[in-house]
Amino acid sequence: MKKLFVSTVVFVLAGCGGGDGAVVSNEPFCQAVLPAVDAFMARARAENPVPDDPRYGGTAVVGSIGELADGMNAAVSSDATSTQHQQFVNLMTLLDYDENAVPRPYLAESWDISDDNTSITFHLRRDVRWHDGEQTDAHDVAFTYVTVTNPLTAFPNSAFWDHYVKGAEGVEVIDDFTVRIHLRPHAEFLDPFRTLAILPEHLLGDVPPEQLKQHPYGTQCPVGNGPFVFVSHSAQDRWVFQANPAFPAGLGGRPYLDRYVYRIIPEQTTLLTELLTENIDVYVAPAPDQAQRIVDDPRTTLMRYPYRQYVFVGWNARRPQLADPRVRMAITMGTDRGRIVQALLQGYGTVANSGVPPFHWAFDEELSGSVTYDPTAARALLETAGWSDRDGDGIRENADGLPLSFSVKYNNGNQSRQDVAEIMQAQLVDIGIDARPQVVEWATLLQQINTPDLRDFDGVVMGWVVEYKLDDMDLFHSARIDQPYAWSGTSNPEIDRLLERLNSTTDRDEAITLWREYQQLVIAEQPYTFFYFPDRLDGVNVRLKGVVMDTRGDWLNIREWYLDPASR
Amino acid sequence: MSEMRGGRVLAAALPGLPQLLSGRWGVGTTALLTWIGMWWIVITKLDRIPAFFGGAWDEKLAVWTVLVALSTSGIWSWRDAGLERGPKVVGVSQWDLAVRAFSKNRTAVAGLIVIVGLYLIALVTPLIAPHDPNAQYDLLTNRLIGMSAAHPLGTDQFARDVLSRLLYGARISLTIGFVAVSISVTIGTLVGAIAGFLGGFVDGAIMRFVDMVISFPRLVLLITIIAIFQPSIFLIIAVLGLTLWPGTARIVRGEVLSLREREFVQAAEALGYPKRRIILRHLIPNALAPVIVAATLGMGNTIVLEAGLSFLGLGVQPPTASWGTMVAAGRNTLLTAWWLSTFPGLAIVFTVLSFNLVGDGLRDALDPRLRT
Amino acid sequence: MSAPILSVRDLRTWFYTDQGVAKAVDGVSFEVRLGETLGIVGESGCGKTVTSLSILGLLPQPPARIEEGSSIRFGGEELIGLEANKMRALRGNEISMIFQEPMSSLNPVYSVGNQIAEVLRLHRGMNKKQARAEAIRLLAEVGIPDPDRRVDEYPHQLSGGMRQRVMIAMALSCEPKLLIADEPTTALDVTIQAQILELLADLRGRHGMAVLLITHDLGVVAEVCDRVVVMYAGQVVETGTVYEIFADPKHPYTRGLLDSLPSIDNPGQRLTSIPGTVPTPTHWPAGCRFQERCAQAGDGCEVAQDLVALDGADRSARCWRSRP
Amino acid sequence: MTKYILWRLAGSVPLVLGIATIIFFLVNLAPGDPTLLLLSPGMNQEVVEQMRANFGLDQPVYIRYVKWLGAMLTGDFGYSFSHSRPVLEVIKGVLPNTLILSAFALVIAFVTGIVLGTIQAVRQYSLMDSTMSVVLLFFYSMPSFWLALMLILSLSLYARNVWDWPIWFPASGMTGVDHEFLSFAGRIQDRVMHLVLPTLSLSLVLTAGIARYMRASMLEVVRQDFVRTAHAKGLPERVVVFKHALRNALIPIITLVGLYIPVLFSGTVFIEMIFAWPGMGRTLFDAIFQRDYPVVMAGTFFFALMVVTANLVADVLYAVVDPRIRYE
Repeated sequence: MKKLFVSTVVFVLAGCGGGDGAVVSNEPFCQAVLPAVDAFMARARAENPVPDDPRYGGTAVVGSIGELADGMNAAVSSDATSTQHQQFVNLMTLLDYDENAVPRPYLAESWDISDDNTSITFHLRRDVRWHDGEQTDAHDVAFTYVTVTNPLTAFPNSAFWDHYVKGAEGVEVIDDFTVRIHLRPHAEFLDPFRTLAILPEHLLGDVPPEQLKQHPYGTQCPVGNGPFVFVSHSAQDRWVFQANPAFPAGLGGRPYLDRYVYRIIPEQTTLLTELLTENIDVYVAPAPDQAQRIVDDPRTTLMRYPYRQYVFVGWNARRPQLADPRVRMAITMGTDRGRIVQALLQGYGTVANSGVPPFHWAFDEELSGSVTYDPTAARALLETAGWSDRDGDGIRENADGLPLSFSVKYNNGNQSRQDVAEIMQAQLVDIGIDARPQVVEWATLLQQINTPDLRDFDGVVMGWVVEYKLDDMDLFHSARIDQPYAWSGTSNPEIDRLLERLNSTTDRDEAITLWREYQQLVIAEQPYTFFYFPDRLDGVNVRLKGVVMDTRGDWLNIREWYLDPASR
Repeated sequence: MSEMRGGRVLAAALPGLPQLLSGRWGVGTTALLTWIGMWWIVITKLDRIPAFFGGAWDEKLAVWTVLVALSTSGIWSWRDAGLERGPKVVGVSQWDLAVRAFSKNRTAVAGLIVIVGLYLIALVTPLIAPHDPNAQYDLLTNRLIGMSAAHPLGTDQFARDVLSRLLYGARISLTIGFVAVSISVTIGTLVGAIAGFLGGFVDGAIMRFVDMVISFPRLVLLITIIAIFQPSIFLIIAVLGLTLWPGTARIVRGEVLSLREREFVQAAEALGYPKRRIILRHLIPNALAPVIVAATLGMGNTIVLEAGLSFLGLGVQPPTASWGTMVAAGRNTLLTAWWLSTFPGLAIVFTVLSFNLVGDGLRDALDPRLRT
Repeated sequence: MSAPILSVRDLRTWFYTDQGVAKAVDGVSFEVRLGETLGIVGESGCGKTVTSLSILGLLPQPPARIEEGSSIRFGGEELIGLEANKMRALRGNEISMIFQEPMSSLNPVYSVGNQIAEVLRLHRGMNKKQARAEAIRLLAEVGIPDPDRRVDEYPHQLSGGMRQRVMIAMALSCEPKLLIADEPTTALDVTIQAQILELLADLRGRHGMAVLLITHDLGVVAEVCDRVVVMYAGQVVETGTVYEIFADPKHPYTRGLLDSLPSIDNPGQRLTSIPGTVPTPTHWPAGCRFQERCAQAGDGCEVAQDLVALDGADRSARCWRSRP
Repeated sequence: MTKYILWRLAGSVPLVLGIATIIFFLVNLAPGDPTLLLLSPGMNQEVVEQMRANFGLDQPVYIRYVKWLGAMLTGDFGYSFSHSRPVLEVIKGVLPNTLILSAFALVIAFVTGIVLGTIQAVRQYSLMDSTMSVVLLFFYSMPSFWLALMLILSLSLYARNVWDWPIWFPASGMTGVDHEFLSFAGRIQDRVMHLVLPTLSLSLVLTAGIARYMRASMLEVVRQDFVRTAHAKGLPERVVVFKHALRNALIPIITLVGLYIPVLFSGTVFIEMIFAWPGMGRTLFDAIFQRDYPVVMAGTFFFALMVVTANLVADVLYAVVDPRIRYE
């Protein structure tokens, strides 16, 4: 009996959940595809011996709080981290950006833009192969384009294609390595091709678009063409990738790392511990309060760069207390955002006054300093707007006796948004405004704020992650006031006009002027109280070398990461 | 007689001291500490007291608590010191035995002292808290500073005083524990008594329902309910109270089933008393001992559960401080500002520990089978 | 007269409790001789059971304590202060005991065979097989029908009388020199009582052991005992042979006990009972401990009484009135 | 016995179905639906409707309920919205992990709890008894997530970086990243090292509870007549306690197996989050927030099923330990 028990334990430990760590899917699709990948990889390894350089080899581990939702399925995923893995790790995009956000070739060797800006012709590399050995060619690009512009796919960033010719009419395969895409002229039209990774037609071509989201390709056996080959994924635990020996030499060839592991660790204290005990090499997005610990530890360094994100409080101007732009301005002036950035973000961020982030070419230094903390002015503004404390309870009322009191909702599990709501409450009391933080569970909150005929909120703490191509149409254009994201419900014909112009202009100098005008209007209108642009932080073990991270992403040059040979 | 007078003189000077000297350290310490603590409040906060009589309800409650606690400890100790105290020989009731067994249990008595102290502190919090619990001081200079004279337990991420929040948090956490347990014990006792007494089909139906509630993934239920409705203190209390009762119901039913067979209940039945009366007057009081134990232990469990909900972001909402939310909010800065979650964490541990010690002590004391 | 196998001298077993020191056994002396049955009689709370448990060293210490100066000698060996493992070697082997409650004295989760065999394997070094065979034989000896089957049954499958027979079988398994039977028949039906007593008497005759029978029932004493020790309030109040005690009780307490027995000689006679109850052992009355309940109490009772030897072997009483 | 088990299983069908039904309506009537979470600017109504239809959410709740019930009875738990896999596959991936964790925690908790409780009972009111009570209660009184964090900081971070202990434990995951390259023995060691902290956090609380019950149960048993009989037979203390008293004292403890399983599964939610253990609790928790109805339903269903099974196991164990109980 005793013997049996011990051996059972051993069996359980060794056997369950896949003794070798790999979880092989039993989906027929995967069963068919994975052997082909293995075979091609074996051949590729034989053909491309590892160069004699100490930088080659080893496993780097990245830890982050979230799963790669929808995995490598670029047609259905909206998660920013997943998108980066598609762009830089497992798949390839047609082009990417250099450090100045200038497009440069990647899967596409070159491209021509027609003079009237109505078509782009991409010339593809001829040396890129899918990880199962198939050639990556123009048919894959065309397939991907048709798929993501098909409403049935429910591609999450479908706003990308607002000015493109959708569907099969929009794309022409000229030859196996040349493909042309048709569009109406508009701003920044190359940007979508930086984020959209190309998918393999030979594997997914037969899948009805509405079933793509449920297809095992995304999370169980993605077959990419990028520098890293998918090895295994166990849900909520880890993704394992290995170096692709067949990655084109022209793009740098095989990555230095043998293996790259993405681990999901939902608790930040655990993540920090794992970084400091050198179980993970990169801690993605530590809390600002943890940053100093990473800086102080000789084992780790802190990467810091501006990120494509801003945090704000969106106001529901349909509410009588918040209908007056002067009230919204007073709220913004009564909130000491600079201090919040200094204290809560530990200085890792910039105060925001509009949705144009500091790294962007349209960012305007002057405008960004235009609204500052000034409680006296805020009080005066409120008095002018007819809000004063008429009953001596410390809270202002308007002439009808309506108190200047509202809730500020935020979702649970997001400390920085809770911080914003709590601080706002404490600071607004000083100018006679009663703002009550209220936590709402995420899905419920989305329903309350996004349902056009509900809009059950006064103020809501939110954050937007923007692309290089900025587009505020959904947020502030009055034509979309009945669409989910028109939270503020403000309408301003001037803003409408500028948004439309911004969308169609392809001239950057003109755009800069237009953006400036637009931002001035938004600042006057105050549909949001813009809080800050947080910097992106990453804790990196010093043994991991060659890491470059910037606005383009954390995984941007993962191909060039290598482990200090002494540490292996 | 002179010895007695001496005790009274001592009691007049320092209530609790005579009891302490005569070896009854439990009541002695409680009275003495109450006396000293309350005087300390009166002396140090003398300037604030008059205003409090006309203040908000919790401020009024605080000053009245001080007065009542002072007079109670003083008068009780004085009277008690004058009582003849010999070993009782005859008429030792079950209750006396239980009290005696309990007071012999040092850890349990210590736990009881802590609990009494906690409730007193919670009541007088407005008087003794050094700061407004929600006041945010200068974020740049006062944020996350460690222990200092101005902030004995440091400040949190919003530059609020941790000690004050801890004190105010005690009120929330203790209230949640107390009210939720009251709800669950009341429901559980009634349901259990009805099931046990009526028996048959009613019993079967009720107990199947209880089985279902017990088999229910409670956390799923809690999360779902709290996610659907806006989390508030009342919701948390209600949800905890409404999900914790089946345990009590089972205990009471078991107890009632065994009591039913006893003579006095059968006598009452034979005399034709209405069932309601038998349940309320005979069964429930006799089934009370295990319920008291379960309630005491339940208080501790509820406080821990509230902390767990806070960890999941479903606890009491900011800026209101509860120990659970404080621990949960401070956990990410454990390595840089350990005091943030450590003090509320310790407060939870010691409070729950005290409740559990008292509960265990009560179980030992109330169950004749466990007594030596 | 044979030599004493057990000799108890001035045994004082006191319990130290919150309510004070309970002098449950307070200076008890008696002897049991090989082959005889000694009865200890008295109401509940007189210290009979504590005396028997003291002999086997089965009292939890604390709160119990056997006071300085007490002596229990078994076959010449002093049991008080005896090493624990030596004491264990005696228990169940040289001295066995059967208890009042056959319902709860057997372990409910083991078969009766297992429980008997356990003793055999422990003290007689038998292996499993031998022990089982012996257990069956013992069950047969104590009159259990169908012992082959019963040996594998669990206590809850047996009746009260059967269980007491199992207890007896267990007690007899090592051929003890002394069997202590603490109220062995109290919990049983009257008809069963008689059978069990008969069995005890029969076995004593066959095995030649000494029996210390503790009971509150003088009827039982009359049936099986040779000599009697009457206890009251932690003390021996009277000793003598069965004949002497029944024919000529010297202590008012013994007389009280006898008067509460129905008598065949005087049918229709009203039974009397001793008024009041045994006092609490923490607070024995000063002077004669029986005086509060004694019909003949008077001058001379206010001083503590000694046990005074009377004429006749082992005849004594603790009452000044009985002094010759 | 088999008949009894079958009968009990049949009896628990309504229980499980009842739980599943309540949960179904609770989550389905909760505001928000999974499409909201996938929405992003620029997506038009057509796309949203398409997504709804893809998820089968375009039908009224009661129709969905009937469909779900019908499918579930045939063993089809549907498709997970958030994992993009059949729900059964999702569960298969995470349930064994939770079972490993719970089984280890349960076994360790029961063994140590029973031993400690017995020792305490045998030495009632001794210094050891009260010290052990207080120490165990100390852990029992801790919020489990806090205990887990403390264990991580002490036995992982400080043990390795500050105190330089020769042994420290990894703070997260089930296996190290090089697990598949290790030898068989190395893999076992790797797994054990990763199990230590989560198991410890999960079982410490239970141990305290079990020890308390065991102590009380043992105290009651050692006062019983048959224990005195055992002493009178001359059995050594060890045999009396561990053979005669222990087995009887275990009978009420068996109830705890059934009672602690739900507690344990609730506990795994915290433990799995903190130790990044890819288990059922976390999956279920995430699914509730992502409105992944099929996963919530299946998770609850399996959860209830395990509770029912645990109670059944407890009942069977009763019969094993206590010969007085016979199920017909």
